[in-house]
Amino acid sequence: MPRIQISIPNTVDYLSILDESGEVDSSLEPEISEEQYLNLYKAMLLGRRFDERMLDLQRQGRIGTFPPVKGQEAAQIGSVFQLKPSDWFVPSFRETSAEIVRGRSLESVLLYYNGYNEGTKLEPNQNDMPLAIPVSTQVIHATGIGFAAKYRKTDEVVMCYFGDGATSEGDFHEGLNCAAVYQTPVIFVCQNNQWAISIPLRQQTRSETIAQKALAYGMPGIQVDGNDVLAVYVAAQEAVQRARSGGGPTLIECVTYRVMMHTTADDPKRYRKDDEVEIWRKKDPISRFEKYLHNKKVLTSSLQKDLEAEVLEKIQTAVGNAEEQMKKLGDPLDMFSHLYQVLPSHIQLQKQELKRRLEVEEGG
Amino acid sequence: MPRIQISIPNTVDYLSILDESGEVDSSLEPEISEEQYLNLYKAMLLGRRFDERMLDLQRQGRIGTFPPVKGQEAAQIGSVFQLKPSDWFVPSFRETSAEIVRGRSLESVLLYYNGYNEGTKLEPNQNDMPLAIPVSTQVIHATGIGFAAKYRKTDEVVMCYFGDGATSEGDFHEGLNCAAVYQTPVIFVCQNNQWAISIPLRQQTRSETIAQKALAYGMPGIQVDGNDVLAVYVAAQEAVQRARSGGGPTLIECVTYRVMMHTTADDPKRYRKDDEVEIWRKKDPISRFEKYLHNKKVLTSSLQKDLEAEVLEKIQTAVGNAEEQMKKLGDPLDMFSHLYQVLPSHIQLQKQELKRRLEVEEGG
Amino acid sequence: MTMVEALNLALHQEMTKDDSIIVLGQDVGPDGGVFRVTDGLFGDFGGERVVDTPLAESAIIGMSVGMAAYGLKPVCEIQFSGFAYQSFHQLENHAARMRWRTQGRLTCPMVMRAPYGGGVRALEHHSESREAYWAHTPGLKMVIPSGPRNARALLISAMRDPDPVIFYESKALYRAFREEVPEAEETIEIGVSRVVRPGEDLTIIAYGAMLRYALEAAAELEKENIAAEVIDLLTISPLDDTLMVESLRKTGRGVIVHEAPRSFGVGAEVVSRLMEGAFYYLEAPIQRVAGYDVVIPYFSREKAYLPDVKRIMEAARATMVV
Amino acid sequence: MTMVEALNLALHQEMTKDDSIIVLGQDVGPDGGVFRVTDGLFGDFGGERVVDTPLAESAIIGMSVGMAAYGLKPVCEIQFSGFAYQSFHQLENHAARMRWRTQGRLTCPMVMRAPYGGGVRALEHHSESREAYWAHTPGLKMVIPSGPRNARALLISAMRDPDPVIFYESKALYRAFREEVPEAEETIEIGVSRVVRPGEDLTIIAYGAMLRYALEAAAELEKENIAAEVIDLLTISPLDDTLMVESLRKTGRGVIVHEAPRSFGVGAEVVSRLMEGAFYYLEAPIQRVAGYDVVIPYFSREKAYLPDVKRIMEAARATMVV
Ligand SMILES: Cc1ncc(C[n+]2csc(CCOP(=O)(O)OP(=O)(O)O)c2C)c(N)n1
Ligand SMILES: Cc1ncc(C[n+]2csc(CCOP(=O)(O)OP(=O)(O)O)c2C)c(N)n1
Ligand SMILES: [Mg+2]
Ligand SMILES: [Mg+2]
Repeated sequence: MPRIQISIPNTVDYLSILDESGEVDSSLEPEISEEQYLNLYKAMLLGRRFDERMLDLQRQGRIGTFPPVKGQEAAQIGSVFQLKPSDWFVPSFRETSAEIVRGRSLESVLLYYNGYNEGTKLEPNQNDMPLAIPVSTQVIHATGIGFAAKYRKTDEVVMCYFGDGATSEGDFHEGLNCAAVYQTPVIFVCQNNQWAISIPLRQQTRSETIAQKALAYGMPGIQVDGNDVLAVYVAAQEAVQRARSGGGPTLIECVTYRVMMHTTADDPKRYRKDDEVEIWRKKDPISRFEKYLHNKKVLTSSLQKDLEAEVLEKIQTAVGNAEEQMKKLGDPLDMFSHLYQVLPSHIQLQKQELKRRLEVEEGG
Repeated sequence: MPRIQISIPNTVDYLSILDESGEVDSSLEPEISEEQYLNLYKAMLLGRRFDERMLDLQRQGRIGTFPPVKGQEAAQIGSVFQLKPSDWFVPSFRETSAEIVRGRSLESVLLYYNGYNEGTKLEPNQNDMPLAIPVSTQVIHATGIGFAAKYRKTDEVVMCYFGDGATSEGDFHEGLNCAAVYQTPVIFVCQNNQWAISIPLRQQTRSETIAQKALAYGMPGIQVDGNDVLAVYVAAQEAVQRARSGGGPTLIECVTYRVMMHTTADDPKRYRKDDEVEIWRKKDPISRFEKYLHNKKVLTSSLQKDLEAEVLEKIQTAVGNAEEQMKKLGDPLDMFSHLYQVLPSHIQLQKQELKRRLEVEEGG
Repeated sequence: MTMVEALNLALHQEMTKDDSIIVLGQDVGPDGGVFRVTDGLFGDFGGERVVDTPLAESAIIGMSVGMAAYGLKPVCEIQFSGFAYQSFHQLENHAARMRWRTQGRLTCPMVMRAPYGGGVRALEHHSESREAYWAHTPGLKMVIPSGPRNARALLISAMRDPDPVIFYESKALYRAFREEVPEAEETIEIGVSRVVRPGEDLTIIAYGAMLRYALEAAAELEKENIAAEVIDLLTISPLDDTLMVESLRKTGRGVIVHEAPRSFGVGAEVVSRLMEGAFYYLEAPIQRVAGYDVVIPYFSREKAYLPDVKRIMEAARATMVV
Repeated sequence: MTMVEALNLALHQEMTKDDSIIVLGQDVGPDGGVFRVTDGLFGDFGGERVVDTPLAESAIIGMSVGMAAYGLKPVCEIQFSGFAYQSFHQLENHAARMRWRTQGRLTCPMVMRAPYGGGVRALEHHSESREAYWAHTPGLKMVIPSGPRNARALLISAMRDPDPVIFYESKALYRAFREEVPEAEETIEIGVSRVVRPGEDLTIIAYGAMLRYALEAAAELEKENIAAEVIDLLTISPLDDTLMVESLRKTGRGVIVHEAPRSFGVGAEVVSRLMEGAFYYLEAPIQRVAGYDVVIPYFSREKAYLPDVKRIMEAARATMVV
């Protein structure tokens, strides 16, 4: 008949390894090969430059609305690098950098933001989900995929991405709860970029961290400096190892920042101060990683220049390719493709109607 | 650049005051008047006897399917007693005992389980929601009502009930998260009766307690012995005081047990062992409270007998009344009432059609 | 056997054949489902394939979407169709679109089973019929059997369908009558309706629990020398235009019956297809016999809400007047 | 003013009059809503009445139900109608039934505003039209304005309605054109449609973004000496039977236009009501011009999906052939 404090078995850690000035806590430094360092860096750089280029294209009216990634490269790249090709990747809508690591072509991204269904086409054997626009809905898919991977007795793991805002949806809750109950091999990566369009984190939840939400599911949670690619890398590595060895799911909160607008249709000046953005610009994930790699002599100025050129070249080619492709795409009859394996007959009639109309229009 | 354990401001307590043998921890004993003790006892007794009677009626085919309360009286009565009439009560579907405390007539309960819409009629000025069958949906209503009460600058609080199974629904999550964000005056009372139909708690969630789910919302949570009416009373009192004074919501987990079947349509032998039920029968909330009241000399054998008789009499009268009422009810045209304030004309025509049909049938 | 037993047989046979089938839902395990449709499966196939879920409908559908994307065939149960709305977004946003969105790379061969309809003295939310919601959703198929034998055959077909199928089971039919169901496998092509009673004078179109009433009405009408053809839709979406248009071209008069609310229901689409396909053959307006446009009342009044033989006969006679 | 401004005016005026109105939703506060419909309200009425919510649609509707039960009038925004399905159960189970369930003690005078429809080059899930879901749900009303002036009037009426109203706003119309909107209050009775162009030969029924096309088609048809009457539904549910039946009894020929998928859509109900009310006056089958029964394609192909003037004219001519 006591009144006692309940002790909760799971604890929630905070992890930071590489700080914003490029200083490192060497006791926490992961073991990474030089090649892997450069791969990480290249992936971040490509993500950044492609994002910048897309913004230009959008402003020129050459693509439609899109959500910039800028500032979140470490959170995305540090985590997705832990996946094997046979693992599953379940993105939200702001994971362009990570999607590219998984093999999505830049062309496909450009097609997508130009309104072509071909932009969410997945390749055979690609164990990825297409991007999910309805916030948090994909969280449950990840749990289901994890369930299936476990049922098939594979060692595959699933990495699922979502934002801070997504944690308010019921689907987040149901997905994490079920993942814990079934001990599915899923790593839930929250990119807490402090904003959900105009809603700041403190209006999204009263919980001090997102990581501690793991406790509601009897699941380990960890908060990391999301602009520190090493911390993200380590946390994701631990979580992937746990999942792969049957230890069940983990929630990782990457504390980062949405430096740009929500999407190109958004005007953040209406709801947030530039000061705040300035503070976060200084915490940029790429420049601190560059400093670190320079210190480690993995990166040199000339190598950096070469990489920049390589990346820009790649982007340039992709933009050209995509614009070529689009000239050939766009047959409206394609809207009837892939809805069902066999198109029901009444929809076939609708397709014929459209076909006839298009022919008349072309004729006329 | 550390790796440190995050300390979470809110803690989760466990509270028990009166144990199953009727022993009390006097340091934790609340101050309760003799009258109030008897009121608590009478309410629990009425809940229990009415439940038993309904089971008889159901077995005799005199009412339809219903969910028995048995074993959960302390959780319901200890908490609902903290409400003023002007406060709001938001039940799930298994709160018959608490609904009666709030003024719902036994007749109305019987009408309801006989399939009459009149059974969810609420009285003018009754600040209660009708029972909610879709699990967890009512949790969000409580948050909205709390928001409104706060907006109107009243000191009203809202008490919302749900089960352990309900905590898996997205609506639980959204409702608690929003309540915490807006600091609405809501007390969330989970009756953790260990089962959701055939699903035991450990298959519902991997979280060790339900109370700790509060941490996900930055909200205080407490777990109490839900068969100990004193512990429930104290926890609810604290939570109501906090809410009323602007301190926001609380999650209370009452650890109790569904001694009976889920509903009268369910057969628990298919999924659980009798041993488990036996263990919990010994923890009965009413008999331990009786012992306590006898020890305190609040209850005597003769008073207990009188109260039993009073309660049975009340139930007998209600059953009679309800059966009388039902003879007069049942005009099918009532199905068109109260759907809209003004019935749209095409539905008026449907009503006329039914009226004509009924007249023909009567005539024929 | 009863429809419950027939459905159970379908699940049992197909799970034996195909280890990619996973049954999941609330209480589908040791309890065997609240209507016992999954009875015995847990014992035969184990908890890995017969999976009790937490109380979370969006999770049931969402996990199914994930499993299907992976390559499994989830056959999930929503305990009552009135609780499927918690998962509406998972069905509309994802189940219906996964093949389409990925241009065929990922597909969603799942079945969502759910008991629907009135007539069993159930509590609120346990008696709804809202098949039109799913029928209006591109990418889904919607199927409703009318008896044990076709229930078994349709469920087998649904489990083999490469796309998501919503499978409504009438609670009123679960144990209403028995039918011989051959042990040997039977399927019914999804998208195909059936003439279950031929006739020349008028066509009564029905499905699910209403089919029996349509047949009874036809038998009664025969006594009045009216030969009613009865069509069992079986599939609600995609509708079998050909069959019903053909029938109406022959009879010129039609009645469509369902227990769902009348307005914006399946009947409206049937009427429109017939208007489009058989307008010049119609002798009278097609009659809709349906639930009223109200919430289905608590069970003491539901009988008056639900269509019955009398209402069908009245409507049939109304089409014959002219 | 534009439709966005007109809606904003309605909110502003009504909130000034009635302090029980609470505006809530994602980004409705300082941001003024992603389409700026709630622009300035936060500044004028404060954060207590113009409430940014967490990212949770079920909570937006569920809290509104609670507020309404308490006695407030929530006017909530779902950011895009394609995200309303997360709250489907709150609308179907509760908003639509609170008055009914409590026999009038608690009511649900709430408005759910949501942008719908295609034509603005938006991403997936941002272009759907699924008004039929709500129209099929007893207890709800469903309203869709077609321009700034009637948008303002309908929104005022919706806010004063004693029952829950689903209010869809066409994104394509938000800034498509300007109309004079009088400062003085105007309302439009919910449940009442309007003849916006009289004609004798044929009736075109449309609503929302499709109305303009209907009018343009009518103007074109005039050149062919076909006098088309155009009806703006304004309210989808309850449908204004009288007006449309009267029109069809006069013209005998009809076209119904909507951008939602054709099958099981609003058009089917319109056809059925006209069949029921004007069968003996019909000269030709009523034509449905609608979105195809597919998911609306990503924006590069949506033009071909959406009905346009040509399709309406073709359908109109088809009704005139006989
Ligand atoms: C279910 C749903 N509701 C609303 C939206 C509109 N919306 C798109 S992104 C977004 C904010 C997402 O915030 P967060 O989860 O933090 O991700 P971030 O945008 O910051 O990457 C909103 C409200 C949506 N896409 N889906
Ligand atoms: C949304 C929804 N899904 C499913 C059901 C069917 N159902 C009714 S009660 C119940 C179990 C509820 O468990 P719990 O929340 O623990 O409450 P208890 O029955 O133990 O009081 C289920 C699954 C329902 N009513 N609503
Ligand atoms: Mg964010
Ligand atoms: Mg329980």
